Amino acid sequence: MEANAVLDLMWIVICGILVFFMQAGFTLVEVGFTRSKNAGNIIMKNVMDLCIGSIGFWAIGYTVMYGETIGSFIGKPTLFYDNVEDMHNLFFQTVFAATAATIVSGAIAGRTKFTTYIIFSFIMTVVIYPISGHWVWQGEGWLTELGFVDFAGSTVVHSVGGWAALVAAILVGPRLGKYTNGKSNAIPGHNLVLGALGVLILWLGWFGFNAGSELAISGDSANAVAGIVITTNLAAAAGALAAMCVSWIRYGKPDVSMTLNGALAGLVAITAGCAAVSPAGAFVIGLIGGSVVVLSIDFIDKKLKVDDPVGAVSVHGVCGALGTLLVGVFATDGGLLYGGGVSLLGVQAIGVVAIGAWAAATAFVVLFILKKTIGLRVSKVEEVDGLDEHEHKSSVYN
Amino acid sequence: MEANAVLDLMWIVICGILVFFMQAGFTLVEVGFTRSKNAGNIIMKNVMDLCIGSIGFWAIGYTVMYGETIGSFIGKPTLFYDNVEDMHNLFFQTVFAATAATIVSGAIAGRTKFTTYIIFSFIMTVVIYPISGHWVWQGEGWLTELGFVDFAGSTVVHSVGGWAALVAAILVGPRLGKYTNGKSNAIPGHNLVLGALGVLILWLGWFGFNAGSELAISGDSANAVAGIVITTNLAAAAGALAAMCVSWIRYGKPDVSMTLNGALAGLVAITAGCAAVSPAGAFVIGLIGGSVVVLSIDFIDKKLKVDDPVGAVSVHGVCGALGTLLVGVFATDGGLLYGGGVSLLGVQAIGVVAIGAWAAATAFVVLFILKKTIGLRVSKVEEVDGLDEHEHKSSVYN
Amino acid sequence: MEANAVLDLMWIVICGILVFFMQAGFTLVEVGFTRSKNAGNIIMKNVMDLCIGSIGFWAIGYTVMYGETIGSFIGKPTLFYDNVEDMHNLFFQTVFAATAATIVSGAIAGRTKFTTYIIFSFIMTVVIYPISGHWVWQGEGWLTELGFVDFAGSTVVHSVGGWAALVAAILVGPRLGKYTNGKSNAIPGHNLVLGALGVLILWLGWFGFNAGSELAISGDSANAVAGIVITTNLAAAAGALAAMCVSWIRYGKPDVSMTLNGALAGLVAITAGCAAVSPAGAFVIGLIGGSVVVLSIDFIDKKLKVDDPVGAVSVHGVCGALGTLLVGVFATDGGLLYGGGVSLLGVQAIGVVAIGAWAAATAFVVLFILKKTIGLRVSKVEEVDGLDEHEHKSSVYN
Amino acid sequence: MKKIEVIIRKSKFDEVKEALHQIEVNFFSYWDVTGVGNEKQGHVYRGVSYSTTDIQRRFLSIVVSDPFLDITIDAILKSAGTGMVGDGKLFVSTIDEVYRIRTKEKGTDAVN
Amino acid sequence: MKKIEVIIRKSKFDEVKEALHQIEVNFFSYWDVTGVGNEKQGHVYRGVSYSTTDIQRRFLSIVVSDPFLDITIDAILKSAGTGMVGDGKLFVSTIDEVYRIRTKEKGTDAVN
Amino acid sequence: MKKIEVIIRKSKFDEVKEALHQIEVNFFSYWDVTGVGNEKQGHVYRGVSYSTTDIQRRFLSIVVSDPFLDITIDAILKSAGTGMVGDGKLFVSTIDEVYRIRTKEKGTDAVN
Ligand SMILES: Nc1ncnc2c1ncn2[C@@H]1O[C@H](COP(=O)(O)OP(=O)(O)O)[C@@H](O)[C@H]1O
Ligand SMILES: Nc1ncnc2c1ncn2[C@@H]1O[C@H](COP(=O)(O)OP(=O)(O)O)[C@@H](O)[C@H]1O
Ligand SMILES: Nc1ncnc2c1ncn2[C@@H]1O[C@H](COP(=O)(O)OP(=O)(O)O)[C@@H](O)[C@H]1O
Repeated sequence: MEANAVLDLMWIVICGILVFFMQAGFTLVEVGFTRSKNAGNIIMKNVMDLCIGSIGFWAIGYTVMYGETIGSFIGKPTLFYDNVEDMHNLFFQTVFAATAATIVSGAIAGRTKFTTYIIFSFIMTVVIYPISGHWVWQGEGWLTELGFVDFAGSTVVHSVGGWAALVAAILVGPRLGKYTNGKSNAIPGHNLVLGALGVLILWLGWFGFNAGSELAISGDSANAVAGIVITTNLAAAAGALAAMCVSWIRYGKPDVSMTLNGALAGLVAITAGCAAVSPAGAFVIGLIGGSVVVLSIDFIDKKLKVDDPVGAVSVHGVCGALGTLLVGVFATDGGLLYGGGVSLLGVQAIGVVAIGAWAAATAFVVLFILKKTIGLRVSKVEEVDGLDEHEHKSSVYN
Repeated sequence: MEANAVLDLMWIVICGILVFFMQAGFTLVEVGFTRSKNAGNIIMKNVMDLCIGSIGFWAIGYTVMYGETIGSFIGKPTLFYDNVEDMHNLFFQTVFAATAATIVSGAIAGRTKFTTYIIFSFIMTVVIYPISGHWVWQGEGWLTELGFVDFAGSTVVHSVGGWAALVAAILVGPRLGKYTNGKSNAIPGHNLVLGALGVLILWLGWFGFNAGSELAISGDSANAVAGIVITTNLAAAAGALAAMCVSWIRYGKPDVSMTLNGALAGLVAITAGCAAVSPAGAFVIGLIGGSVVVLSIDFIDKKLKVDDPVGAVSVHGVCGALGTLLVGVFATDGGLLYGGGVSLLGVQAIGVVAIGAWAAATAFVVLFILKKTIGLRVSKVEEVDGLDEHEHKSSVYN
Repeated sequence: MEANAVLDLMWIVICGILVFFMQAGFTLVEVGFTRSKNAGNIIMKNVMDLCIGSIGFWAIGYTVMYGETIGSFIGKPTLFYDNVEDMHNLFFQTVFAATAATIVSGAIAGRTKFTTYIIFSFIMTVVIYPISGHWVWQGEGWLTELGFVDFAGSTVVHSVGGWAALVAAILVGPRLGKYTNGKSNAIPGHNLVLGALGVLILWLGWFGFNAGSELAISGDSANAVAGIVITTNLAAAAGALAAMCVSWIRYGKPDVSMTLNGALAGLVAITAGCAAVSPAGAFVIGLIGGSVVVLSIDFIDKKLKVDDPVGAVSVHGVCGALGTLLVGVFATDGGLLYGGGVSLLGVQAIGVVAIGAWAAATAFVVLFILKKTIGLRVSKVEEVDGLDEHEHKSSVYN
Repeated sequence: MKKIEVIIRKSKFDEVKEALHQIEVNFFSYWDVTGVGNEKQGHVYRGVSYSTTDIQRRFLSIVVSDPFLDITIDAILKSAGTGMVGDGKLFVSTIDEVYRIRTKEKGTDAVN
Repeated sequence: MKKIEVIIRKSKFDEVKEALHQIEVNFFSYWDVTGVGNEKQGHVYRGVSYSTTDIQRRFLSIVVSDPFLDITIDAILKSAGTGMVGDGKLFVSTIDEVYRIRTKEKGTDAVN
Repeated sequence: MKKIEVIIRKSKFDEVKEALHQIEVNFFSYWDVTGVGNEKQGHVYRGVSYSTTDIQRRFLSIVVSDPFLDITIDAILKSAGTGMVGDGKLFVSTIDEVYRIRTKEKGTDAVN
């Protein structure tokens, strides 16, 4: 293989490894933002969706997503992918799939049956995510043909996870004691230091997530990669800053967990446009993402009364959709602010809605069936005592 | 230097950095799986074996392993290695050596004298590990000449550590209260969240461990590297999945700490054959590793009554040996299942036994001498109160 | 872009990502070495200086440092840097700037007003650090012209942070209860496991910090990079070992937190000379750094009575200056021990003093103004109850 | 005055607190303890199944003036039970004197 | 002998300890509890502002011989107060017997 | 009924538990406390050597019916001691009433 091709492959492998590490970040955020009595269950869910994602995507998911297109809708599946010249792409896509699945975990933490989660996670990885992914990233999907831009997956990965998470959180219902007499109660996370470490690990992994999505680094891609790293970092910084300021104004004090969510919101928001906007554009997108996430968490919690312990719906669903739309505004090539008119914005909106509807609908069907069969939720006693006690007969802190 | 050579060097350096990070993983696993009263001692042991490994391997160990061969048995030692064109290899091999040493630490946690451990760790790094390593990896060692395959060190690194750990755990004896009236008691680890983070960090570092062992990425190595990343990831995923299922069947619930050990077992098992087997082969090897580790932990704990708090002997010793043997079964070139007959399997068995015997025998001699001189074990009071109190006059949690 | 140029850019990006991760390390060290009641505040400070550094350095700081020189003293500032061919350098320099700012945080932990810290951190990133950085790294600064050698920033980054930290710690004053009747009291950190993880993450990131400062990896740089990785690792190992031994001798037991500081001391000390000294030189520099840091922490704590909870002044200030001076002794080209006479040593001393004076003076002015206006310190009640309670109305552990 | 020390299931704490609130006993202190008693809990750790009687519980200490004693006991007994082994115990003892630190008041006035 | 159980603000602990030290009461046990009482504390978590009466406090248990009772109470009342709601409570009860484990001594000799 | 409150070394807990088990006292509650007393422990943190009297201990609270009192005290005194300063203390006080939450039983029947 020639040096430039090696560079590209190497870059994809390295970025894949960084994205892999995001699993640790998701685990820590979810553990830290919830109560200690469920920490073991959260570890199991996160480790298992990584395992199931790794196996499922290799076994079939990858070709559902990237196989020869069937009507611009789905790839032709092949079992046990084994093309020795394409293993780097399989790896990179595998860790992306695992990310989509893991988002749901946070929104339904503390009350969901382990077996149910495992089954849902498997279907998410091999059906829900790869099909909509096919529409955008396979090259011949119907959204690609419309001109939809989602560079690294604000919609393809994060929104899909986020909307599925919303449906799941609604169907599972709130944790006991979360709402009493129509009032939302605070259920503080048990260790925000772990949460903060998780956020920094996610931020780290996001450099791989976004810059790796260039899928190359040789030739002209080199400067593009460097540009993506900068837009990614600026949006994250702006997101955290904005969330801190908004929380400071609204609640009188700079809130730790909101600030951390703000960084993630900025990262999710920039993911679609990281290669299409300028640093200044990324900065503004981050500010918007970080501000919106605070309002969205508030709204979902207090108005919709949907219990999402880690803010997954707001961070991944809302900011993912938002970031995708903002590409239509800030893209230096075709964005509204750069004289491109509203056509790109329109296409972006179509993509956001189509994929959102797909994710919500399929998640609903799957979860509804699971609800009617094995059930979604642990018993009241199990929930009160903690999932570790009953689902795993052990405790993580001794 | 020409671009392809730079690529290779860069790859080795990056992978070395990833392997370095495994030290954090080992530390967290060991801390998390044991009691809080010894956490400071565990930190010290892990940091010190990294330091001693780094210094000792540079000072002499590297040439004992890779120096000009003396009778295919040992390298010609030179002090203070200083070849400016080979520093990347020195670095990569240094972090490997530190890994071998650190494995022992976990098996003897909570009861071993700090000074004794330091001395043992030093001898491990500059004598025990590099000599058997010489047999396989220097290029002219006697096992290399036989055709023994251990790509990244299931045997050379992990089994050596694992068997030394077994000998050490036997000689040091079980923790107080571990066995009463011939019954094994549970001594739960104090923080499995740290343990889980440690396992994810190890999994991350393993990409460097295995894919870096290609020692190149240019030309044909590129696809090989990508393939290794996939086999490594699949085996880890399969290992965790298998361990979860086996623990679920045996104990009625999916066990958190066994699942985590299962991922490590899959990783250790695939290390020897990561470049020699197909993804499907890796998947099966992972399943076997993850299943065996649960049974092995059970067996060593309850039948052999050897107290190994983190399961180091089962994970590194047993699965390391197993993974090396399975190369003889699953290697696409020469494996039993691929029509290669039993000859490779035979060679693998010779290597596993020879190196196992070497590690166990030398560890025994060293530890026996230490036992008769400065002693292996802290006093009863020190153990009960915790090593932090007496060995370090401080506590890590305040 | 041609393959060699791509390699260089890729190396800078990867190293930048590693340096980015050091933020997690700093956060964990500071959290772990202090009391739990301030952990949320520490998270906020560390996340915010990263955010402010990222935004401020892009907005103006980068050109203050690297812009066309104005009298060899300061760069010509441009707002919102946007050179698409230089984004990798912007990124690498941004994470360096964030490091300099974050050092101060540790020295004033547990008693400083959040708003004050934010303002100071911003000025540090866009004024204090980039101006002295200009003198050394822009290429036409006055210290460069003198022949001052500070390869990766023992002085430019660490000492600047360290001396600013010293001034800040003096102006803010010690934590309540730290000194009673002229006696220094111990205020043990609440979680040294987090501290140890932080140190290992910093050690990891330092490979990017030092080896990335080569700013290239192609051609001749390749071996240089590998050499830097080795000198960095050896100095860290030697630093930890030396600190452990010195603490063992002085206090009767090998001290955990001192050993961890020793590793950092070795890393800071080698930063200036990592590309200029031999492995043996690095080993000795590490030993010196690790020994001095123990004595320095003692001296600053007990004699100067300056309360520096994490040892930032000793680690970054003292060892940074020391390491820079030692380049004059150990540089294989021009060092005292290699027959180069005292001229390099003299230049090094000028640089150390000049930059030290700059950092201390500007930090003093800024903090003095802040003290007279919004104040540096929280009220007594806030400090006793913990900053989390009053500055953030929340607690991180629940 | 009487001191009621009561050991309950952690999972019943919210209900007990609510029950005390109903009768306006809004003053007590609590902490987590390990309880040894008749209840056994099955655990598995790394393949070792064990059943332990060491179970996490919550300990409440409530000082009430004598007239409040019976209704407080009643409220707790009603709200803390599940009917299964391990519901816990309630102990009553006598307090000689109570002081409110803020006001230095003594006696029944200081109780709440 | 009397047992003094006192619940104080965590931030006042050092002062109380010092005050006890002054009167040579260098023997007691303490632990952290959550206290429910009149004081309310405002918190915000993820946008939900709430005011809680569950506040971290420190619980001291001190057994003293009868002659020491009054000065001990006095020392605590003086050092633990801030005058603001939430300063805590002090409870006195009677201890029938005390043993020092080390020496098996009983009675007043065993107290300190 | 009597309440035995005993403060022991954490390292002696297993032996005390076993001793109580021998005499069939399989019901008590325990938690970790910090004890201040005669024992001093040397510590070093970042170069500051200090000797502290604040030592980690375990606190056991055991309510027994009167006939059990003496053998329980005996079992504890025998198993908890090392003979070195810091073995801890044992306090006996009177309990007016005991309830078992599960069955609402009162009195001696409710003790275990
Ligand atoms: N005599 C006692 N002294 C102190 N605590 C006790 C005593 N008896 C029971 N407890 C506490 O009450 C808890 C519940 O008691 P247990 O015997 O398990 O259930 P039940 O009261 O339903 O028979 C125990 O875990 C222990 O904490
Ligand atoms: N009757 C009681 N029984 C047990 N603990 C009490 C009682 N009353 C108060 N406390 C404890 O004292 C603390 C302070 O009491 P609080 O009512 O808030 O303030 P104040 O005593 O100043 O009116 C409470 O948080 C609680 O821990
Ligand atoms: N009067 C007391 N009230 C409450 N706790 C006490 C009292 N005296 C001792 N203790 C507890 O007992 C522990 C051991 O006591 P100490 O004086 O150190 O040893 P010894 O009993 O052997 O003289 C102390 O750490 C403290 O927890």
